[in-house]
Amino acid sequence: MFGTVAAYPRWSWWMSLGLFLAVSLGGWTRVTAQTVETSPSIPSLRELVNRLPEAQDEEARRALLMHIAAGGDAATERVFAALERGALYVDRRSRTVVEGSRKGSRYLLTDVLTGEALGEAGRRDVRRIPVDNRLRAELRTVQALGALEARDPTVRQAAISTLLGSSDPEVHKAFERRRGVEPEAALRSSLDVALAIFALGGHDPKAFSAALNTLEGRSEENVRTALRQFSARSDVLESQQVRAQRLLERAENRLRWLARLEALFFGLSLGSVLLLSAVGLAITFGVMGVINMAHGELIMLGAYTTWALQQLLPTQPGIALLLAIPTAFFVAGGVGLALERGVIRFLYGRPLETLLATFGISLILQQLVRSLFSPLNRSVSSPEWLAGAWEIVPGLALTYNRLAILGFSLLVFAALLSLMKYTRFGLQVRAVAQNRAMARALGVRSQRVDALTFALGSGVAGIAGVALTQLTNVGPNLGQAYIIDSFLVVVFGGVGNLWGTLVAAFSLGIANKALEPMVGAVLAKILLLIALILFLQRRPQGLFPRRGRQEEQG
Amino acid sequence: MADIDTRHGVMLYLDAVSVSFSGYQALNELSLAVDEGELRCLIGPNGAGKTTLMDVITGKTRPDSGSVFLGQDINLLDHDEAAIARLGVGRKFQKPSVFPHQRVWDNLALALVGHRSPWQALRYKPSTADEDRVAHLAKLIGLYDLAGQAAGGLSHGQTQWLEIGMLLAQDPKLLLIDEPVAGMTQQETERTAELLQSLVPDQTVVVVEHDMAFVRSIARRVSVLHEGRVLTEGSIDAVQTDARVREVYLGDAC
Amino acid sequence: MLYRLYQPIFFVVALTLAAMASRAQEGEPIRVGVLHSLSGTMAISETTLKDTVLMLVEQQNARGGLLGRPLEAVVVDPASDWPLFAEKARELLVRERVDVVFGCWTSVSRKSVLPVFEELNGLLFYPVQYEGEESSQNVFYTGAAPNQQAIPAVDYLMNQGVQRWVLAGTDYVYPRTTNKILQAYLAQNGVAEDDILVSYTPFGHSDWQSIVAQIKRFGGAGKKTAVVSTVNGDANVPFYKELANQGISAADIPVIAFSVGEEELSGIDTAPLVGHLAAWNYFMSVEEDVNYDFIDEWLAYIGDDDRVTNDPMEAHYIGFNLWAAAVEKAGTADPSAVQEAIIGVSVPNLSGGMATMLPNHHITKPVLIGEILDDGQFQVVWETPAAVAGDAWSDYLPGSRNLMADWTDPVRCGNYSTEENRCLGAD
Amino acid sequence: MSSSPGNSPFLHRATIAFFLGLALWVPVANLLLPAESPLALSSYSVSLLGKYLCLALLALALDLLWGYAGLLSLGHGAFFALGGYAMGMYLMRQIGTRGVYGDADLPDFMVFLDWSELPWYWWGFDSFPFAMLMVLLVPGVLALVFGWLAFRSRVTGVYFSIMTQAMTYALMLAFFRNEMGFGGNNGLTDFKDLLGFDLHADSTRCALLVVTALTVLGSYMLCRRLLATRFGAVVTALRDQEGRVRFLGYSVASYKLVVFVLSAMLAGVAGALYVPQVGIINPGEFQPLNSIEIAIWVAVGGRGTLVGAMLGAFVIAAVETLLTAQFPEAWLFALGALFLLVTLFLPRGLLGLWERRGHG
Repeated sequence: MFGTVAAYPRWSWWMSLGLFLAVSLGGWTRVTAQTVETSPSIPSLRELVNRLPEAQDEEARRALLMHIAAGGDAATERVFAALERGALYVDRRSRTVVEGSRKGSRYLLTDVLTGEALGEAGRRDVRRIPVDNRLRAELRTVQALGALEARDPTVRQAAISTLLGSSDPEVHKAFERRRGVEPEAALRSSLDVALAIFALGGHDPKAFSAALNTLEGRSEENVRTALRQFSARSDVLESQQVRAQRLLERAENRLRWLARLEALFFGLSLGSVLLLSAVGLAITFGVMGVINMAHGELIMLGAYTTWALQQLLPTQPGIALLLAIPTAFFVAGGVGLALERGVIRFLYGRPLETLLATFGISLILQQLVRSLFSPLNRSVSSPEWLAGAWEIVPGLALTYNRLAILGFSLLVFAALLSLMKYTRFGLQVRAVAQNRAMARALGVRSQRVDALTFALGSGVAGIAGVALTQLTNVGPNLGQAYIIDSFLVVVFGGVGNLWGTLVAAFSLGIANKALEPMVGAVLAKILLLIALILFLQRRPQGLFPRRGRQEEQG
Repeated sequence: MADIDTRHGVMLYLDAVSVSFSGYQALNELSLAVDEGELRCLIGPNGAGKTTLMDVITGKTRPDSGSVFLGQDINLLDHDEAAIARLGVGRKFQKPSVFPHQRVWDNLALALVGHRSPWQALRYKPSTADEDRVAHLAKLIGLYDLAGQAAGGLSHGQTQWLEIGMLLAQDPKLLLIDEPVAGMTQQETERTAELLQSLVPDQTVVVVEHDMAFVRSIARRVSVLHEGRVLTEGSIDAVQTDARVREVYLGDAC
Repeated sequence: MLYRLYQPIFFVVALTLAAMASRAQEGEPIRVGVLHSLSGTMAISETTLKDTVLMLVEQQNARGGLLGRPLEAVVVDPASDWPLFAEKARELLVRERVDVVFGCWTSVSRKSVLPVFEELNGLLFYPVQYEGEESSQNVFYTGAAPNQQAIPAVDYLMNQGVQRWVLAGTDYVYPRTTNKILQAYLAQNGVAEDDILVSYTPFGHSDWQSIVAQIKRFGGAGKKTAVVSTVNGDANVPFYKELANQGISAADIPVIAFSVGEEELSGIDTAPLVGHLAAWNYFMSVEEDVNYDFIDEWLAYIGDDDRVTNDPMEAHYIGFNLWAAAVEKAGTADPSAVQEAIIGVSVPNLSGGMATMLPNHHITKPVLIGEILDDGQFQVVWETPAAVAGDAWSDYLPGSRNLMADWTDPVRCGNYSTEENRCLGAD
Repeated sequence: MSSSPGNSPFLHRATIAFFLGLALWVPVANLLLPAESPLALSSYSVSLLGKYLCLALLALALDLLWGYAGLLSLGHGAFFALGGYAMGMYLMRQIGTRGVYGDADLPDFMVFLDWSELPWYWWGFDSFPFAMLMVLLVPGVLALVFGWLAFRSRVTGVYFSIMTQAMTYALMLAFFRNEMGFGGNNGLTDFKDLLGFDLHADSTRCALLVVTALTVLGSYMLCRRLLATRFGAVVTALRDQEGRVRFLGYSVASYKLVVFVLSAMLAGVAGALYVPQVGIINPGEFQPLNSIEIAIWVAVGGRGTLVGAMLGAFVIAAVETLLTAQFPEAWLFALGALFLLVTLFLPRGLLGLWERRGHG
């Protein structure tokens, strides 16, 4: 039986290092400020770096890293960046410290100072220099302290945000110094907040009231923590504590409101995913009446197309992603075309058979992907411009990838809608859907229209796959996760009605996200399904029924 | 089957019935009365609302407004299709609909009045009277010799007759017949005309038909529908000389 | 005429069945069954394990087999279908007459085959970390029990100053049990109830927005917070993506996962995950020669330099070698003899230590904590000073506190009550 | 009344002979013949056959609904699973104190997830007759409620299929939840005995197989009887011309409802027989995929024939057993191709093929 944890050999010295770094930061920043002007001293830095593996005990390593940090130039940045990424290795043959990146079972080595290639090494030739979260955090603090003095105001702003939570007196001093010289008004007010937080944690009663004034209307996490701690102190005036309490309550109220807005956004975002995955079905099922159970696999093909393009353009994930949109459209559309010509056209008017046949196709496509690309998930990376979040106000941040997908889904929807509404092709599609014989009599080549319509719906599924790579797994099972939801969205919206699909997708998304905090994710989904079934049993035609004289046998 | 109160001689009475489909006015305040024992023809150009009218009477389409009475006191709007059928309203569709996988005999037997609930159907054993009735109907529609065949193999005209036979098996008081002779040969059309004429006055018959010659051969009274309302009513001669009718039918087969 | 056509169909069926039944006579080779899903949802994880066993069999044959007899692998596909697992287990034991089976990934598949192995007295080596609460005479658990993964992981984080805990898991038995154990353990260590947030999601959950936002708010209370994740399989990718996008980095709220290893990471863009943690008994990055050898052999066997090794593979490596050593020791591959012989046998693991089969059919394992690196590998940041003995019955669950498993004399029981001094469940 | 091949008197007699023969032959071949005999059946084959028979009953149930009433349920796996759970709950209660924790009141999975008492919906499952009643009632009532709502609003065709699929999907998610008290993902397993007979004994297994064979036979006869009445004629008629049936004055909804409920109950019985023979019931049975597979059995065998549906289940299950053992990679390809080929080229299934040949 496992008892107590007796020793922590690997991380303990890093912890002490971190503390030490933090304490010595003030001195360090002054050093950097001076050395920025002087010429870099590469040889001595290399010596220092090479001494990393030799320095066995904590003291030695501490001193060593301090020395390296004192370099403060581009090469130092490289060393720190590589260290932070865990990409520094000891080459056991030459006993030098190099930067390495894994390539298959080999390592590509480069000079950590110059970036010059040093050839390859086997797994046994190198040993990684360990790194952990504490070290990373400290390195980040160090870098942020340096960045406080940077020319670019956005860099300075980022540095302030990074340092905001710190209770380190050196950070306090750095903030005070910067406040004195900061030319930008916006940054000055950020610094004021930062200083107010320090003031609340300090022991100067005169500063409290000014600090509370500064923090009025703020709801950042660090502000709230400072207010909370302040109102729990025993050595301050009760009136000030009450005030802090009130500020805290107001901030928390604000956050509650923002959380509601956020939930709405989550719902819209979930709705946009549902819309993207269902809108292709709205065409193949809604307009043509074809039950395509392989729709999910067409989405999966779109996702794999994205992955393939990223493999072709390994350095440009963003461009590959953009290129994937048309490519996936044509790949999935092409497969859809082949399906229509090869299978579905023989089954028109027999929807249940179409269902079974396309289900067979979906099994084949799944296993095909599994056999070709292995059953493992594929890694699709997100471009920089989709990473992170847009912070509208503190406490309400919308993630870029979700925003992009929301916008993208609306764009796809608008494009489809105008295609169906304003183009000749759209007219033909609607004509064939309403009265095939009449359309043919008027010279519409209905077979061609069928094939192209199906290809269109499939292509849109492919596009959905591209978008999904930014949210979820790219693997053989991808399509399965969306097929049932997609059908329900289309049926709920009213078959044959694109607007209905839009409304259905967003209302289901929002309903799901509204329920989730109350009953949990699992039950939310179940309850929604039940509600949907009950609704459709009352109104099988969905939200927006197509009203007309029904077919005779209806 | 409830008795239909026809003391005032009216079998079917529609008052100000309106139906619209997404903006399109299929029936527009239509009123119509059909007397008991009458054979009435409904004519009108495409889209005049003939089939919609039938749909409303048989409960398939609910009108937006108006009322529909069978006899004096049965409000048809209170009932669904199956109940209306059980009340004694039989309907033949434009497109013949019989049960293709079952024998002609079984088609007729299924339509025989009574035994409509699942439980009754489970315990049903055909009586001699039932057998006789089916045989009689099969002879009436001229399919007695084919009674053992699957209905799916019948010719178009035979299918139409079978469907009329099934209607008759229900013992209806009111028959609604949609385009019975479309696609029939001259001979078949004549036989159909005879068949329909033999039904009145025991039953009330409403026929929708395009074939003017056929209408002339059977109808005593004709209603002309146009844009969802009754344009005019009268004998076939009177209707055909009506100026408004000529206007809406310009070029049609009158 | 009809009769002539009809008859053959049923004859064929009958003959096939008869043929199935009459096969299989004791042959020269020792037969090794492999019971891993090669299709369906679990193929993603289990296919690799099938290949691992095939490699181990091949290597053993290259060394001259066992007891002078060659090994022969018999692979079947239970297709991620739980009843089919039982059927295939029976097929392996009855029709194929295998001497040992390596297989199963999910707990439910193990539960499904367990009665079959007990009825037919087969041997099953189960290589995946699981919720514990089981010890069968016929099963050898070479993956981690909760005390070999979850509890050390929490210890590590507590030492890192974590005060607030999110226990996020997929809604099935392993996360539920693990979280129950952890809740009890945290409570024992003075963590208030308000400082624990438990959250369950369905299988394959893909929309993590609300839950991540909730975690963010929970972590925004001014105390150091960590997420203990028992989120399963496919749901991990969207989970980590959402964490990264909502700006939760490992420096703010680290996530420690029990089901995310090298193979799972190979399907994720790892850049945003750097610094998040996992607790296992093995990492591919362990710097030991025995591990390097294993990796080289694996890459050569599979013919793809981009493949990785992971913890369940190591478990099969250990399990296979334990079994082989036990067969040598017993001088026979007979399951009953192997069951007796294997207890106490030690073989090297891949992290430089030894793995010993304990009387409760679990093994000793070191616990390693790794941080995710940019290249999809883990940096080991901490490990237990000594190997930890697997505990079949958790000390932190009220129902099993007084239970123990011991398959040696005189106890010979998988669920022995130390309170009542008797083997529970026996009549 | 209909002219489908299922009505061929020869096939009918052969089917009866097959099931009776199986019921007689299996116990002899498994229990009496020595293992070396070429005609002997191993316990593996017995449990395999037992499983096939349950699947055949399930296919029969779906064929009654789809082949005759024209309603394709893509949620029939749900009724099967519910029947299975009812039986599983009885078997769990039979374990008594023989569970690993030796707890007389609670099943093992409840003990280690800290349930303090047995939930109310487990009450009564100690009693075999009650459990058997639930095997029929639970699927039946679900079908009654679902069908009443659906048929009243005239949900038909693909809409009915999609909604039944949504139903089984919702149930799957629900049963995966541990808080439902049905063992979550692990389901119910490790059964010991049934009515006091050891489930791992060969004799019990054979007895179960005989019971199953006779149940399938009985259900088949029941379906045939039913279809030969006027009720059956109405059902078949509404598959072909629903409007006509309605305008003849039949309440179409109540006919569909009766067939749906009956079919669901048969599926429940199939599930109840399946569980003791395969030894586990878990929410995986609710997977939409499983339900679609049932439809394919029916389509392969030939829908609207009863015999064909059972044949289809047998053939595909046997192919699955074979392929998953010999060519694991090929199984999904084969299954997928089967879906395609049958719908494209064999719309009437194997029996249709046989019939076409039979009639020259």
